[in-house]
Amino acid sequence: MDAKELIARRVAREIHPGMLVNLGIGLPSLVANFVPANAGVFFQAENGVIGLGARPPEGMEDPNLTDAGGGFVTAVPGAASIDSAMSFGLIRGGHLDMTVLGGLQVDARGRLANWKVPGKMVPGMGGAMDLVTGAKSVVVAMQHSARGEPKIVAECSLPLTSLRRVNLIVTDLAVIIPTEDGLVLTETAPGISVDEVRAQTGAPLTLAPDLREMELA
Amino acid sequence: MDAKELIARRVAREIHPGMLVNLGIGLPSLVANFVPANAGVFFQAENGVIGLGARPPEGMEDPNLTDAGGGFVTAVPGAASIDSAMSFGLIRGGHLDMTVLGGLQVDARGRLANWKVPGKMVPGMGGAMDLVTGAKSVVVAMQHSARGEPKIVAECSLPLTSLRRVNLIVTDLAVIIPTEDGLVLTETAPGISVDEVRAQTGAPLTLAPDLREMELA
Amino acid sequence: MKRAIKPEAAAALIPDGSVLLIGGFMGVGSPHRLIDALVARGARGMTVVANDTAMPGHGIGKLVTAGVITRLVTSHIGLNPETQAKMIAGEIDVELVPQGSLVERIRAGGVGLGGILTPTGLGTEVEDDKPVIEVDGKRFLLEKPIKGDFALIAAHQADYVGNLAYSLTAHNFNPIMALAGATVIAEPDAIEPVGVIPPDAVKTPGVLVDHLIERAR
Amino acid sequence: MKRAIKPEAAAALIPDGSVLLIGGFMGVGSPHRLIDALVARGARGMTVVANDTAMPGHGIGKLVTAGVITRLVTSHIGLNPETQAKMIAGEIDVELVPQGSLVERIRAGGVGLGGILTPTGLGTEVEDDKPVIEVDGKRFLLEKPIKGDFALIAAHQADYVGNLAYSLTAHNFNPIMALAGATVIAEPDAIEPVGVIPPDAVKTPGVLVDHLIERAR
Repeated sequence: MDAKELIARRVAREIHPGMLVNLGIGLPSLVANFVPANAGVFFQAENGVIGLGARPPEGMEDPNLTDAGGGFVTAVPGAASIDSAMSFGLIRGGHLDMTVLGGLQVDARGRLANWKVPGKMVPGMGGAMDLVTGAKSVVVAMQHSARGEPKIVAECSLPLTSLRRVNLIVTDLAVIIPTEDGLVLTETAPGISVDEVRAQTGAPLTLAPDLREMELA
Repeated sequence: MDAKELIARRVAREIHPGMLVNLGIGLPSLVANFVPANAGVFFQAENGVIGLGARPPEGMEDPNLTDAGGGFVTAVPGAASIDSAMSFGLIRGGHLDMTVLGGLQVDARGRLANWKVPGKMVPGMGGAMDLVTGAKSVVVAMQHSARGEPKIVAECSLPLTSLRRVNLIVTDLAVIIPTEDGLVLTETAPGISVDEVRAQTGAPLTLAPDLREMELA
Repeated sequence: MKRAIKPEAAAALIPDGSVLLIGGFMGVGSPHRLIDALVARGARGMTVVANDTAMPGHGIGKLVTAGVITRLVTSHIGLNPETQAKMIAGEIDVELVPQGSLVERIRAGGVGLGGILTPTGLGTEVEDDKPVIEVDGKRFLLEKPIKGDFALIAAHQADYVGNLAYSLTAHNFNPIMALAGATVIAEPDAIEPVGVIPPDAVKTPGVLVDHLIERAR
Repeated sequence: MKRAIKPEAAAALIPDGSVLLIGGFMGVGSPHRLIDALVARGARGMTVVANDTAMPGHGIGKLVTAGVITRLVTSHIGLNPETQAKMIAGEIDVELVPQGSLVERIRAGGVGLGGILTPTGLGTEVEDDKPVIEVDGKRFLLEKPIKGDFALIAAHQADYVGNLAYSLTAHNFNPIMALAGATVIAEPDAIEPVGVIPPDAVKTPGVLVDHLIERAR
């Protein structure tokens, strides 16, 4: 199993029946593959559909039905079309149960940076700032480190996405819960030791009393 | 012709093809009767329809299609349903060409009072404050005086509906245009003299150079 | 998925002293069976936020008559003399809000905005002691967001996901109130199987709705 | 009633240096033939307000490539490296706005509100020097309204009144932008006879629309 699939499978376990969930472009979008179609979960794409379904069979694509990355999707029974004001009304208004987003950095206070690398790469925040500000639960799904550099750091050097403390960090090495008192390591990936996690983490980690191995969907 | 019909017929002449017009409850709602159905005018009821049509034949009423007073109406071809946020978005956003409202008082500065008689009658402002603030043109349609007391006064003694100067006052005696320099009498009703108008008006009136008799639709 | 419940069961969920956002405009688009059930259970001490109180014996007027309401936030009570009498007698504390500001304040509450900046009401009694904010040289009243413990709304069609569609002038405040109730109870004219309402016809996504009232027998 | 015009005729109405609100999300729901016509006429110096710039060779990406845009207000340019390159080279002045704030600022412009009070962006670079307003102990950024000289939008269905209906994720910014353009030009997939689109299916009332683009042959 590659790192991305592992992360997606672990995040999928956070998703429960009846939830409204927004999945970011890229890695987070893989999570849907590991949530059973009959689980009663509604996926929102911020571009305007609640009840996002799988990619359609070839020849059955609709140019007016895509995910936030522009890829073709389907609509599940009971889906609803919404415009961008309603879409972000739901997000900002606290009606979204969970958002799963990629990250460039998360710091010891659980603050996310994911929209800009000054002078290098400026994709823009898109919906990320609203999502992190408004969703009931914010899950960051990302590789633990990038080119050997930790992405979990004492203080973000990149511009923040929000002051809000995210609820959960899921990486290819670990599951970490940011708390008022710092980052708590709750799970390690199969075959990964606490020392290996610590070696690739740029912020102090407290060990959870029930620290355990990651279970996957 | 009674006073109300006269007022309604005169106001109808202000309404031109392609306009979006809101008519208040009561006297103003009569105006629609004197605008030809094929004039290309759309009437808005602030409770949620653009393209308000005449009262339906008996037995063809729809409980979900009423005017702002709760009376049954029809929808013309090309009508649109809107919710209250869109309805007042159009009003406040300057998308409404004209509103025709009743009045309790209008003063020398052209300011309207029409929602409260302290201690006596407090109907509430309903949509009036938004309509007077946002409509491109505000027409006040009212009897010239009430129980012998002028309704056009030097300064409103009743609570104001808006600081905005209304565009036109149409009464059973006269047509008056409020300007920066005060009220200008532009038309008198058939058989009414300038002196009679002045006698029933509590604010100074300037005579328009082209002062003429009211023409009716 | 939401199982439909009886009006009495819904009324039993609503404790005395709650803040209720109730849809409807002069009784059109109000949840009539739910209102009857509230009266039947002898509800007391409610704060009601609604466009109007219809007329005695109809819609929200029934709650006025039955003494259910102690506080009322509304735009218009002109067609219900009973509400005016109870206000003057001090039995109901009434806050009058311009209709456009009322719906926009509810929307702000529902979509997570801190309030609205509106020109409506400037220089009138509505301004009162409210903050005035200047933006680019123009003055606006800051009006606060409104949320409810419950939104009690009517709809034309529902499905068991909770998706709602509305009809003509029965939209009014309903789609906006659906955003702003902590618990949302919808009384539809009809409930359809999931997948029957086209996604483009849904105006309130089911994720906002907590309970459906079963159809009248 | 609006006679449909050719894309070239519409493009000729839009002077260089205009502020254009352009609908679409990654090219889905963008007015593609109107965009082609703007490129063909060699438009220059435009300020474009849009969710994103799609990708090179697609939708608004074509305006980037052709050098039509000098200023851009947008939420996301991550999938168009050309936009990023032109921004870094100083050829396009880019203002990045969180997606929810962007659509809500456009709505505020369209519905006559003085701005929005949002928690999104607080404590980030987006806060910059913007006013922070405290309401009941919570802090909000004051973000200003946005209006355009033109709104260039796409729709699924239109009628000759100008009523518009949208499809699935092609709603996005279109219904909101229709409120905020001084002149609104809509490019529908289909134009129906007046009276064919049900009032409840209309999401943009025709009174907002100035010009329709004729169907593709």
